[in-house]
Amino acid sequence: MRRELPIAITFVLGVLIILAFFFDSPTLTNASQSLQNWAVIIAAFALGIASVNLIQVHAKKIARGQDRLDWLYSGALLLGLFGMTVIGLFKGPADQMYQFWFNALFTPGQATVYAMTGFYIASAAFRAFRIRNLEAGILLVSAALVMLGNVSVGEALWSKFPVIGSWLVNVPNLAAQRGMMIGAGIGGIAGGLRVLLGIEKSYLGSGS
Amino acid sequence: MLAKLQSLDRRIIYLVVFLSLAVPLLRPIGLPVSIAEETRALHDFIDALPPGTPVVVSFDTSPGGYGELASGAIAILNHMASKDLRAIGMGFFDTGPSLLESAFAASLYAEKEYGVDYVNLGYLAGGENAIASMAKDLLGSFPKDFRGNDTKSLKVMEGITSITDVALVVTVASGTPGIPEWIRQVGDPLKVPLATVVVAVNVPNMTPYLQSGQLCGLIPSMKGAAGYEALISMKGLGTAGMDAQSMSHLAILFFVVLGNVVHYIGKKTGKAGGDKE
Amino acid sequence: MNVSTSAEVWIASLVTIAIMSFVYKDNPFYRLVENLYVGVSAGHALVLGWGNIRDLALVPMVRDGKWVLVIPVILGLMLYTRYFKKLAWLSRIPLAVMMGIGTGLAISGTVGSQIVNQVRANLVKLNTIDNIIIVVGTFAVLAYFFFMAEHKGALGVLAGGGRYLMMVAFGAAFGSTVMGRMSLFIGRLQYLFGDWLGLIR
Amino acid sequence: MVQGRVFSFWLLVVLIGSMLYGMWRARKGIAIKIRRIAGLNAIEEAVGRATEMGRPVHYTPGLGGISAAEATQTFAALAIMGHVAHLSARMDVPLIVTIRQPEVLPLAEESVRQAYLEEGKVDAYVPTNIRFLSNQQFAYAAAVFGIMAREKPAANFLMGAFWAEALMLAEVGSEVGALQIAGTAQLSQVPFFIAASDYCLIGEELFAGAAYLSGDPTQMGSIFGQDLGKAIVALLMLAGVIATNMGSSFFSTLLGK
Repeated sequence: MRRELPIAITFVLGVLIILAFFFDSPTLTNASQSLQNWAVIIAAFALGIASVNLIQVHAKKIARGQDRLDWLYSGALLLGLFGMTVIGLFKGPADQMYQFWFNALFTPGQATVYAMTGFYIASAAFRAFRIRNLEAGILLVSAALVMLGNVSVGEALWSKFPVIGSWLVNVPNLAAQRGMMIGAGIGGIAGGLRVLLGIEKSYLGSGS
Repeated sequence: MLAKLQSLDRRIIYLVVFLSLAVPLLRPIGLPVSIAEETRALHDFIDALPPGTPVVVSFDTSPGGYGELASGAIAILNHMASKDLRAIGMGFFDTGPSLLESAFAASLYAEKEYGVDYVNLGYLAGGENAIASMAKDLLGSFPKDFRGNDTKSLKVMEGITSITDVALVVTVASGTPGIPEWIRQVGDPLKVPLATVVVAVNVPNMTPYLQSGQLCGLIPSMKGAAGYEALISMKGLGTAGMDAQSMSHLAILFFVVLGNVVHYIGKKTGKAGGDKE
Repeated sequence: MNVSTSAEVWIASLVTIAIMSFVYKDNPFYRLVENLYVGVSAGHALVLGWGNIRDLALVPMVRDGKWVLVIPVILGLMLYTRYFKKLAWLSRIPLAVMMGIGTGLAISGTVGSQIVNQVRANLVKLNTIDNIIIVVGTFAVLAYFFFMAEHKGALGVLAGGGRYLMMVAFGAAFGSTVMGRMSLFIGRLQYLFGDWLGLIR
Repeated sequence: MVQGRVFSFWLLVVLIGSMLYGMWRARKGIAIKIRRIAGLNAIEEAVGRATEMGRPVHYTPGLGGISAAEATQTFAALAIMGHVAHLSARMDVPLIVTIRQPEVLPLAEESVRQAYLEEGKVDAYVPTNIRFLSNQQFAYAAAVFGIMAREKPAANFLMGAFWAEALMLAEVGSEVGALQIAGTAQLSQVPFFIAASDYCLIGEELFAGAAYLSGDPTQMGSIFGQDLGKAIVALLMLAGVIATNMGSSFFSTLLGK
């Protein structure tokens, strides 16, 4: 029951959604529309789970209080979480104060973490990207041509770089991407089928 | 010399990349910008729309990806505002609507009237399901806008009850849900023209959709933004960044070549430290 | 030089620099700022999630009497039974609902957009080299991902070609990624040099 | 039926049919053979090399969890890890496993311990070699940097779901001279793995490899069914291309139905 019921629900709803997509039936369409509306509401509830997990982990860290720095880090995290929540719930997310903290902390924080990967690609370029065989050679030459085609200096060096770069993207790359897309599409359907049939149930978590 | 290069501190590499980006930003060279075909296609599509036409701009991105998309998103908003198109904003990442607020404020829409010329409908949870749900019932999915107004009462929404009432959807996309989800739930089944401002990593994956017509245009990362800025004759962040792109690309290529040369010379002279036999 | 006087810009710039310091060395400032923004992002998700629940479930229930919406609300609350050992299994039911709907949607859309329309776009006259590469190349890559037969003979040639073609595609992705990563960094520098220090327009 | 979705529906029916057939076949016990995958064959060589050099093996099952979309990649990585653990136990070489997702830790511990048990080397199993490092993406990568630099593994396995940290992990492996075998279905990271490692399982190869090594009939059946589906789509495309070049628009119209 604890395993079978969820699997049965997944199967029935999945099949219903698929049939509603392909068949012109008002009953099916209405049912699928309400279900999707429900799923939005459930997904909205799910957004809180990450916060509960974070609060659990960091409250524990503070309670243990092993390291003064740990205390500071976990405290900062909880301050950010509760601070934003309180402002957001009382004033709404479009409020000026809310946007202030969003723009002052969240935007630069995440944007910079991602930006740092520009450095990592440079050091990997020097230390790790080797023409160790024909395939890696093809890959790196294609990469170099696309890079030179992407930027103005490439065009300044040789006017044909952008032409070659966009040909590589629009012809050989297109063929490869289309092949992979069809393969991945079939793989995705197989994966979905395994979910609907209850063969793949990792999303249900462990336990009985 | 060889030994020194082999044990080059990574921080020196970081410094070179930093300089290759910072110097051209502070002292621009002004290299010419080329315009990609698919960017021109999107420009021409928007250019041909009559004033007042509604266009959906969906911010499906987080601050991490938006760093790459801001210039393109603002360029397209500027173009839409100058053509007096109605901008219907929304987002399927929880960070989308807040970024959209900043983008509206940084574009020509800032001089227009909220609720009449543009609107931010906010966020809908659930990824692909949310897009599908919105496609079936646009107003029902967004009863209130991001600022808390009644959506139905807004003038900008006049005549729009369904996603099929808009002339174009532009998704500013950096992940999932993103372009494949929009194509699956809106573009293909409802035949709504779809275009995207997209992060560079995903540009090669988009070519099958472009060639098949499932996407009608695309602004690839900063290069696309610079091209779009040239098309609408409004220089912005994209154009300003392209010299730095040039120099940093050269730096990366230099490091790949140097790394391989050092490696293979080291291998020949048997000095490669900790290397494979 | 025209240094910003906005508190928002100053805090954002300091956050940027604190995070950038990580490439030099992992340090307490980086950790502190990182924790702070992770907390903010989680709080943000809570706020927007609440907005959806209020506008799509609670208001329609109370104002318009759509009490059927109590079902998704209960299902949503059931997600949180995972924190109570005895009731934990109940949280699988809302997951099953979302998974069923999500999987159904993905399967329905995938056939058309990722398979049928792609095959259809390949139905072209083989009168240019480009068209030949595109069509034959698609077959070749499909052949590469064929697992039930050894890649020998004609299949081997085709699959081998497919693998080389993929290397060109991965090279293109590599090149594009460089532009992406640099764009992100340029974006941060434009903020620091422009919005904060006023060194550039 | 909805206009424009008729052909898609019937193709979906055919594809699902072929997948069900594949699973049925596998359950009935009909042997399914799978083609050689270069990266898999190199696993033994890599572990053997570590034995010769007297250096450990490092394995990461990726940064994905066990409940999101990347779960299938994590499970495939864990299956391949079981095989690596068997080899390590047999050849008496320490296996270091680094973990980013807390919920993956017990699964990894169990899988490695089981492998050592089955090889009769339960005394050689070192629990502290299965290490949870950090659940923050870049903090995890930085910690792997430290481990790799200190313990200099001779073989480095990167399997599962990876994001922007992929090239950092491959870089440090390359720097300490490890033989690197990578595998991921995150196609955006494949370029870096190919450029910086010796072998790379691309996309579907990761799942096929895991199915092959674990011998799980359902998974093997699923791969068989997918192959059948690919063959059907390829034949459809072949027929369509031939018809189009003979001047017929039959298939183009059919697919648009």
